[in-house]
Amino acid sequence: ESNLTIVASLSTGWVRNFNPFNETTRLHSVRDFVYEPLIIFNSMHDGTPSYRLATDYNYSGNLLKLSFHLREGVEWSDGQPFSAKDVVFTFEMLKRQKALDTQNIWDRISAVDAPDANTVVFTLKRVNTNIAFEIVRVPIVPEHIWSKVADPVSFTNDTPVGSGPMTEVRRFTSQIYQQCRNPHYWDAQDLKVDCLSFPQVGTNEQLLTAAAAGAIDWFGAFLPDIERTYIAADPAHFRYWFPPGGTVALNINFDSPDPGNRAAFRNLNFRRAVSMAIDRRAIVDIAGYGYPTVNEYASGIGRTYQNWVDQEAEKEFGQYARFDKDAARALLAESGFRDKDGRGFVSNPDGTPISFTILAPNGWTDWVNTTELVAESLNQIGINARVSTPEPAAWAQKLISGSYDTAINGYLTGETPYRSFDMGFHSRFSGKTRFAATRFVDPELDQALDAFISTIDPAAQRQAMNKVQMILAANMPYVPLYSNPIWYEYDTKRFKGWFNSDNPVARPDVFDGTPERLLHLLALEPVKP
Amino acid sequence: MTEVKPPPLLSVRELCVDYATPKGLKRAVDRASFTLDANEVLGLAGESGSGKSTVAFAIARLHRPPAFITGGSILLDGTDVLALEGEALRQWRWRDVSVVLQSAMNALNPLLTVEAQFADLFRAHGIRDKAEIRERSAELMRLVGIAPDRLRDYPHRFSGGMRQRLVIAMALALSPKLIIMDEPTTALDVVVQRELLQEVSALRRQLGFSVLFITHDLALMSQFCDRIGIMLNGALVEQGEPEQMIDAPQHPYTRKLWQAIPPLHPPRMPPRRVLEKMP
Amino acid sequence: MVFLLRRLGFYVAAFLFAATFNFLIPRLMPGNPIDTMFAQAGTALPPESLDALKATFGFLDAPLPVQYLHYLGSVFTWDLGLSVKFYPLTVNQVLLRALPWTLLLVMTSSLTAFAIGSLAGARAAWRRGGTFDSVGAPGALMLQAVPPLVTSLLALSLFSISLKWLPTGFAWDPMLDLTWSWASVSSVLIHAVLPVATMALAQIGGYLVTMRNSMINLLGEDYITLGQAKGLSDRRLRLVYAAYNALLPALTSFAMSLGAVFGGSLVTEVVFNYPGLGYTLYEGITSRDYPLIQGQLLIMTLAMLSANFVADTLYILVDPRLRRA
Amino acid sequence: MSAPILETRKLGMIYRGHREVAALSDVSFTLERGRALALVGESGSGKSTCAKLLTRMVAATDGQILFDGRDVTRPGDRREVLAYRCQVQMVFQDPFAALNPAHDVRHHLTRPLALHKPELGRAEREDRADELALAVGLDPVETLGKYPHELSGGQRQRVNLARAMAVEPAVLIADEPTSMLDVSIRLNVLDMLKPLKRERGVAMLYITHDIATARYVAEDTAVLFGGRIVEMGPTDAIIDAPHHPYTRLLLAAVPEVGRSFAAEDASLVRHADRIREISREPGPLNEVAPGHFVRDCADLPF
Amino acid sequence: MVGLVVVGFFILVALFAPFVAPAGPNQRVARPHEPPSAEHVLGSTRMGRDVLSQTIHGTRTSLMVGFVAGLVVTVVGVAVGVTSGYFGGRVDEALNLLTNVVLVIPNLPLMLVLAAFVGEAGPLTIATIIGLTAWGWGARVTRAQTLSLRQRDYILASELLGEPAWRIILVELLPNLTSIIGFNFIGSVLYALITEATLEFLGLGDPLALSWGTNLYHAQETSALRVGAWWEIAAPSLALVLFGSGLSLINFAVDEIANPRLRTLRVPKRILAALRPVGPAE
Ligand SMILES: Nc1ncnc2c1ncn2[C@@H]1O[C@H](COP(=O)(O)OP(=O)(O)OP(=O)(O)O)[C@@H](O)[C@H]1O
Ligand SMILES: Nc1ncnc2c1ncn2[C@@H]1O[C@H](COP(=O)(O)OP(=O)(O)OP(=O)(O)O)[C@@H](O)[C@H]1O
Ligand SMILES: [Mg+2]
Ligand SMILES: [Mg+2]
Repeated sequence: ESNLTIVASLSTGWVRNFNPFNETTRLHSVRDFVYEPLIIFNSMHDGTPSYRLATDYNYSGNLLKLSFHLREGVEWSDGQPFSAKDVVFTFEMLKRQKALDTQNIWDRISAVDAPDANTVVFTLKRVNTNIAFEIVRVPIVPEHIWSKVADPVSFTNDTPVGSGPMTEVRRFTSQIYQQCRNPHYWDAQDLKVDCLSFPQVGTNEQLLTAAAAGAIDWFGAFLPDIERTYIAADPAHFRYWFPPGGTVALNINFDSPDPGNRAAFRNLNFRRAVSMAIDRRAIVDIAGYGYPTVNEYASGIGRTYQNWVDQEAEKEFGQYARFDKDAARALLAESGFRDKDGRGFVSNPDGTPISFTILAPNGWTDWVNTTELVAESLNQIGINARVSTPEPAAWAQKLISGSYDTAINGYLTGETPYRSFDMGFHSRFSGKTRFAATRFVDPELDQALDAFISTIDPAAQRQAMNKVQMILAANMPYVPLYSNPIWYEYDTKRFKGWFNSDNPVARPDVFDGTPERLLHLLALEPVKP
Repeated sequence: MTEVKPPPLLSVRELCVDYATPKGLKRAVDRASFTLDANEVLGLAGESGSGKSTVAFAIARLHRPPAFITGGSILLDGTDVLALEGEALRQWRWRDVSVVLQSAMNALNPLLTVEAQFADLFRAHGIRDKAEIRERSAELMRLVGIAPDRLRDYPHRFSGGMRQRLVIAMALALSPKLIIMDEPTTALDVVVQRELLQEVSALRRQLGFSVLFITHDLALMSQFCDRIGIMLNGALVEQGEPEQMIDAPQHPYTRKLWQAIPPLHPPRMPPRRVLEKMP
Repeated sequence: MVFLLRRLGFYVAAFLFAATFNFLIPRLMPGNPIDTMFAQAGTALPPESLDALKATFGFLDAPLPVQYLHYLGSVFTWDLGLSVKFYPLTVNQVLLRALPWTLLLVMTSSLTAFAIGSLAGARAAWRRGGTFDSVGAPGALMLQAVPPLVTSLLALSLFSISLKWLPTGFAWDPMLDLTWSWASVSSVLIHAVLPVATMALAQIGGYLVTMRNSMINLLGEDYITLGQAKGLSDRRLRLVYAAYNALLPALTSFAMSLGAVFGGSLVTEVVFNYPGLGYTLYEGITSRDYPLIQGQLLIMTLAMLSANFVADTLYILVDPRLRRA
Repeated sequence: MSAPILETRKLGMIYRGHREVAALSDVSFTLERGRALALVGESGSGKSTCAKLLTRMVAATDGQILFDGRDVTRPGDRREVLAYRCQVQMVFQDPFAALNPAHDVRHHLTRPLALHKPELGRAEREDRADELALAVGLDPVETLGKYPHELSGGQRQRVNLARAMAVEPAVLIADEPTSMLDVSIRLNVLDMLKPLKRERGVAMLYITHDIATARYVAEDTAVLFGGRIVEMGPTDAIIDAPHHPYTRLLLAAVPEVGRSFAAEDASLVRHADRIREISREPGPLNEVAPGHFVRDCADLPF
Repeated sequence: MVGLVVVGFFILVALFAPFVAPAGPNQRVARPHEPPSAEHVLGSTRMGRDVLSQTIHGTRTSLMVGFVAGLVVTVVGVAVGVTSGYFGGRVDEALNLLTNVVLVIPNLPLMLVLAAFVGEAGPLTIATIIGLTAWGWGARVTRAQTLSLRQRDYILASELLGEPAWRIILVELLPNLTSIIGFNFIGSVLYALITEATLEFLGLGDPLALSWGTNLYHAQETSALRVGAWWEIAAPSLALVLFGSGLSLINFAVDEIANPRLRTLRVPKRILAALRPVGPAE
C-alpha cells in the first residue's frame, strides 16, 4: 500500500474539520482530494480545462447561460450516485447560507437548474465569461448527506462523503491524519496512491527538519538556501521547482493620508523613478535566494502569463520597469523633485516634504528583506522611505482601509491574467480587499476589464487584455518587483511522475486553492522497490 | 599554687586562636592558660569580643574556618583534644564535652521534634534501641523538670527557659565530663535565669560534672562559680576564687568591672564613677 | 488552616484579577480585535460570511459591562467558547489537549532542576570556598545567564539534526496510538528528553544559588553548631539539619519560579514543536485567537495558583511552626 | 511635689492580631519634672508597650494619657502630634539599631533641630549639634562626621541621648537604654541621665528589667507583671521592703555578689511558677505606706 | 571584579557603537553568509551584512532595553514595595495583593500577548512591557526588607522626631535599601535582556530593530545553523551569555556585600599552610 506524505499547511495540531466551505479552519486536504471539482482549469497553460466531474461546459449564444455536462457513472464514496441534483443542491445551499458563499457567486448568477440528471445550467445576471472559473471552485457536496445537516456553517463533517480520490479518513490524531482511497472513485484506474498522510508541522523550520530527514514527499515552503538546507541532505532524491506565480509589487497608495506623500504618489514621474530605482535582480537574489522570477514588465503581468504579454506596451514603457538608477535620479530632478533643505531627501516640486514607510507583514522574511532593499534603493536616489513591519493582520487591514503610504503586496493568480488585474484595479473592489490597495481608479481600465469577460472570442479577449496592460504600463499605479515563486519541493524516493520543469504539466504546489494538485496526485505512482 | 592535687580534668595551655580576615590574621585568643578540676565550675567573664566564646569553641573543637588554632594545647582527662580527627573526634564530642549555647531560641532544630533530636544524639553515639532511647530521653526530661510527654512537641512550643532546659537535658545525656555553657541565660529574664542555674547547680551536685561557664554578668558568676577567670582582648588577665576576686581584685580591668555594677542593696564599697572615656 | 484559608482568599482575588485583566487586554488594544482576527483569515470574506462567523464564535455586540458580566459568567462556568484557530474545538478541548504535555515538561524539568540544583547548592555551601563551590556557584550563575532560547536551539541542532540521536519534534511518534504500552511510554519519554533537559538547565542555576545562600545563612545558626557538637554524622547534619531547613526558602522560590517556567516552556515548545500550552498560546497569539488566548492566560494563572497552593501546603507540612490547628 | 507633667489613667492596651494579647491593663502612674520613674518587670510584661503608648506611636485601647493636664490619648492631627513629640522623646534599647547606618552623627543631631526649631539657621544648627555632643561627653570635632558603625556601643547610646535631647523635651522615655551595652560602660551611660533630670528638670520614664539599675537612676519604681502594676512606690521602699510576692521573687532572683544560690530566698525562685500564677490575678491597689501601693493578691502558701 | 569589567566593556561598546563597528549595521558589505575572515571578523549574514557590526549595534538596543526595563522594574518595584512595607495596613494589603497577582500571572505569556497586541513592538515598547509586568518580585523583596527595616529603632526614632513620611522613606529608608535595589536592578536587566531576545526571536518584536534578539531571529529565519553559518547565531548568543554572566557575577558580588555571611574569605595559601584548621569541612 503506497502512502504519500504531504504538508499542505502548517498547524500546531490537527482539528477534525472536513467542511469544505469553512474558510478559517477546514483541513487543507478537503477540497480537490475529498470533493472533486467539476473542471480543473490549468492556470499554467492559459486555463486549458481538465474535465473531472463535468465532461464539457459551454456558454449560450447570448452568453447569459452557462451549462455543464456531468460525467456519467460517478458515485459518491458511500456508493450513492452523483448527479446534477447534487450540484443544484450545493448552489442552493450557498444561496441560503450567505456565509458559505465566500466568492459571492450569487451576486452574479440568478438561478441554477438541472434540466436533466447530467446537465446543470447557471443563469447569469450579466455577461461574465470568467464565471466558469469561479463556479468550478465551489466544492460540490452530496445532497443526501448535506440536506440533513442542520447548520452547514458550523458543521464539521467528521466522516466526509465525497467524490474525490481520497475520502476515507483512516486515522486522525492531532499530530497526524490519513486520508485513503475512495472505494467508489470514478477515476480509480489513474489513482496509484493509496493513502495520503498529513503530519502536523508547526513552522517552516520544523518542516525543513522533517523534510530534510526524508519524511515528507510533497510540500511547499520557503526554505532559505534550499540547495544547502534541503537538497544537500539527499541530493539523489530531493528536488524543487519554483515556477513563477503571482506578481509581487510595491503598492503606492493614491489616497495616502499624508498630503505631501499623496502629491508625490499621484505624480507619474515619481512612480516611474521609484520603479527605476529598484534593482529587481538583486532583490531576487538576496531577499529571494534567487527563487522568484524578476518581473520587469511595466504592466506587471509577469512571466506567469507569458502568452498574454502585450509587446507594444512593453516596448513603449518597459524601460520604466528596468533598473536604471541614473535615469531615476534624472527623472526626479527634471520633474522638480529636489532636495530643498539639504537633508539628502527630495521633496515635492511645491516644497511639501516626502517621507513614507513601506509596510511589510512581520514574519514574512523574504518580503521584509525585499522592502528593506527597496527602501535602500529609494534612499539612494534621495527618496525618504523606511520599512515598517506590522503584524500580518494589521498589514492587511491597513491595505484595505487605505491608511498607509506604500506597502509590499502580492497578487493572486488565475486561469488568465484577468483575475489578478481585476481584483487589483477594478474600481468595484477599491477599498474592499487588500489586493485593490493602490486606489488607482480609471474608468477606461474598468471598461477594458469588463470587456474581457464580455466575450468568449479569443481575439477580442486578447485585445481587451492588451488595453488593460497598456493602461497599467502607462500609468504605473504599482511597481512590480518579481513573480512570487510557486513553492514546491518533493522527494523522488518513494514516488515518481512528479511535475517539474521537464514535465511542466500544471502548477505543481500542494496548497489548498490549487486544484491542479489533484492532477498531480493522479500523475504520481509509487517507485517499485 | 603548689598544693599537691589530682591532675586537673581540663588543662588549657598557651592557647592561641586566630581568625583569618581580609586584613590578615586577627588574634582572638592570646596565649590563654587555665585548668578546670573535676566537679568544678569555672567562670569566664569579660566584655564582648574578649574571646570567651572562641575559647569555648576551641575546647569543644567546634571551630570552622576562618578560625584557626595557632598554638597551645588542650588536654581533657588525658586526651589531646587538638589531635582528635575524624570518627574519633565525632565520638568524642558530646560524650566527653557537651555545650549549651547562648541563644535559647535557635539552639534546637525547628523542624524536628524534641524526641527526634534526642534520638539523633543517641544514635550518633551508638545507642540504637528505640525503647532505650525513649526511656532515657524521658528520664532526662524529668531531670530538668519538663513532663516527658512533651517529647513529641516541636521546639517552638516551648518557652525560652524550657528550651534552654531541653538543651541542658541533652547536654547531660551521655554524662559528659565537662559541659560548656556559653552565656546560657542572657536571653532569659532574671527569674528564669535564676531558676535554671539553680537547677544546674543541683544537677551538678547530683551528677558530678564540671562546667565552663561563660557570661559577662560578674555578680551572677560570683554566685555560681567556684573559680573565675577574667578575659581582656583575648588574654586571661586574672583568675581566682570569687571572694578573692571581689575583695582583692588584682588587675585594674577587674576592678573596673566590679565598679560598673550598681549594687541592689546598700553598697559594700561606695561606687566610684568611672570617668575615663570608653574606647 | 487559618493560614491556608487566608491564602485561599488571596487565590480567589488573584484569579478574579487575572480574569478581569484578561478581559481588558484585547479590548484596550487599538483596532477592532474581532475584525483583525478575521482579517487574519486571509481572503476577503463578504460581510455576510463575517457576521455569520462572528455569531458562531459568540462575539457579543454589547456594551462593555454587559460583555464583562457575560464573560465572568463564562469564566466561572469554565465555558470559554470556541477557538477560532482550532475551530470546531472548544477552547477547553484545545487546552485540555495541550495541558498534559506542558505539565509533563514543567513538572519534570522543575523537579529535576530543583533536586539537582538544591543538592548541588547544599554541597557548595557545605564545602564553602572549596573547589565545587568556587566552580559551581559562578558556573551556575553563568548558566542562569544563558537564555533558554540559545540552549534549546543548540541542543536541537546538535542532538537532533546533526547527531540524530533524538527526535526533532512532537510529543510522541505520530504513527503510534498512545496507550499505556511500553512503546508509547518510551516514545513519550524520548521525545521529552531534550525539552525537559533544556528547561531544567535554565533553572538549575537559580536553585543552586538560592539553596547555597540560604544554606550558608543557616550554617551560622546555633542548632547547626549544636548538632555538630552532638557528634552527629556529617551527612545527617548536612541533610536533616541544614538542607532540610534551607529548603523552606527554596520552596518558595520554587513556587514562584513555576510561573517563569510556564512562560519558558513556550520557547522550548516552539523550538521543539511540542504540542503544549506554550505552543498553543503562541499559535493563539499569532492568529489572534482571543478566546483561546484568554483561556490560556486563565489556565496558566490557575496552574500558578495551584503551584503556590502546593508550595504553601508543603511549607506547612515541613514547618511545624506554621502547623497551628 | 509639682504637678505631674505626664499622667496615665487606667491605661490598657490590647493587641489585635489573629490572637488578642492584653499587653497592658489598668496602668496608672505619673511622671513629674525632675524625677524618674522606673518601670521594672520581666520580659513581655508590657514595658515597651507602655513606652509606645506614651510616645503615641500606637493608640491605647483603654484609659487615658494626660500631658500637662491635656488629654492626649487619641491620635491628633499632625501638628498637634508634632508638638507633643517635641515634648516627649525616647531613647531606644539597641544603640546600633537606633541610628541609621546610612547617615553620620551630624545628620542625627541636626535633623531634630531642623524639624522642631525651624527658626534656626544652618550655622546655628551646627553650633547646637556641637553643644549637644559636648553635653553627652562626645568630642564634636571627632565624632560628628562619623558613621554609627565607627562608634562604640557607649558612644552610640550617647548620640541617641543627644538626639532625644536636641528638641529639649520635657519628658524622656528610656527603654532599657543599657541592656545591650557591656557591663563596664553601662553605668557610664546611666550617669548621663542624672544631670538631665536634675539640671534640666526633665521627667523620665526609665524602663528596665534590672531592678538594681532602677535604684541607681530612679526615685520611684513601678513593678509590672502581666501588663499590670503589682507594686509601685519609692524605689528604696520597693527594694528594701517589698510586699508583693512577685516583687520579692524578682529581687530574690537578681544576682548579687556574695549571695550563694543555696540562700533562703532560693525557695521563692523554686516556686516561681506558682507566684506568677498568683500575680496574674487582677486586684485593687492598696497603699501600704505613703506613696507605696501594692496590688492585692492571694497569700503565698509557703 | 570580572563582572564589572565585562559589563563595563559592553556599555562602552554600546556607547561608541558607530565608532567601533567596522560597518553600518544595515550596510551590505559582503557576499551572503561569508565565514569569518580578516575582513569580516565574525562573518556576514545572509543579507550580506557584517555580523560584528550588527552585534555591536545590537548591543546598543539590547542594553538599552535591558536598562530601561530594569529601571522601570526597579522604580515600580521599589515604589510599590516601599509604600506597601512602610505604610502597612490597608495600603499594604492592597499593594501586596496586587504584587502577588502580578507574580502569579505568568509573565512571559502575558508579555507575548501584550507585545503582539501592541503590534510592531519596538525595543522601547518591549522594554516598557517587560518593565510593567516584571516588577512583582522586586516589589516583594523590597517590601520584605522594608518591613524589617521599618521595625528598626532608627525609623521609629525618626517618626518620633516627627519626620514626614516621604522624608523617612527617601532619606532614612532608601539608602539602606540600596543593595536590594541594586540586586533587583541588575537581576531585572538580565531578565529583560533575555526576555527581549525571546520576544524578538519569536517574531513578536520589530524585526527591523537591531538587537541581539533580532539578530538571532534573522539568523533563525535564514536557517543559519543549517547552512553552516554558525557565526551568525554564535555572535549574538555569545554576547548575550557574556553580558548576562557579567551581570550575574556583579549580582553575586552585590549579594556578598549585602550579606556578609555569604562573603567567601580567601585566605592566602601561605597563611593557611602554616595553620591547623579545625572544622567539619576537613
Ligand atoms: N567569624 C569571625 N571572623 C573574624 N573575627 C571574628 C569572628 N568571630 C569572632 N571574631 C572576633 O574574635 C574575637 C573574639 O570573639 P568571641 O566571640 O570569642 O568573643 P566573646 O567574648 O564571646 O564575646 P561576646 O560576649 O560578645 O559573646 C572578637 O574580637 C571578634 O571580633
Ligand atoms: N505589635 C504587637 N502585636 C501583638 N502583640 C504584641 C505586640 N507588641 C507586643 N506584643 C505583646 O504584648 C506583650 C507585651 O509586650 P512588650 O513589648 O510591651 O513587653 P516588654 O515588657 O517590653 O518585654 P521585653 O522586656 O522583652 O522588651 C507581650 O506579650 C508581647 O508579645
Ligand atoms: Mg560569645
Ligand atoms: Mg521591651
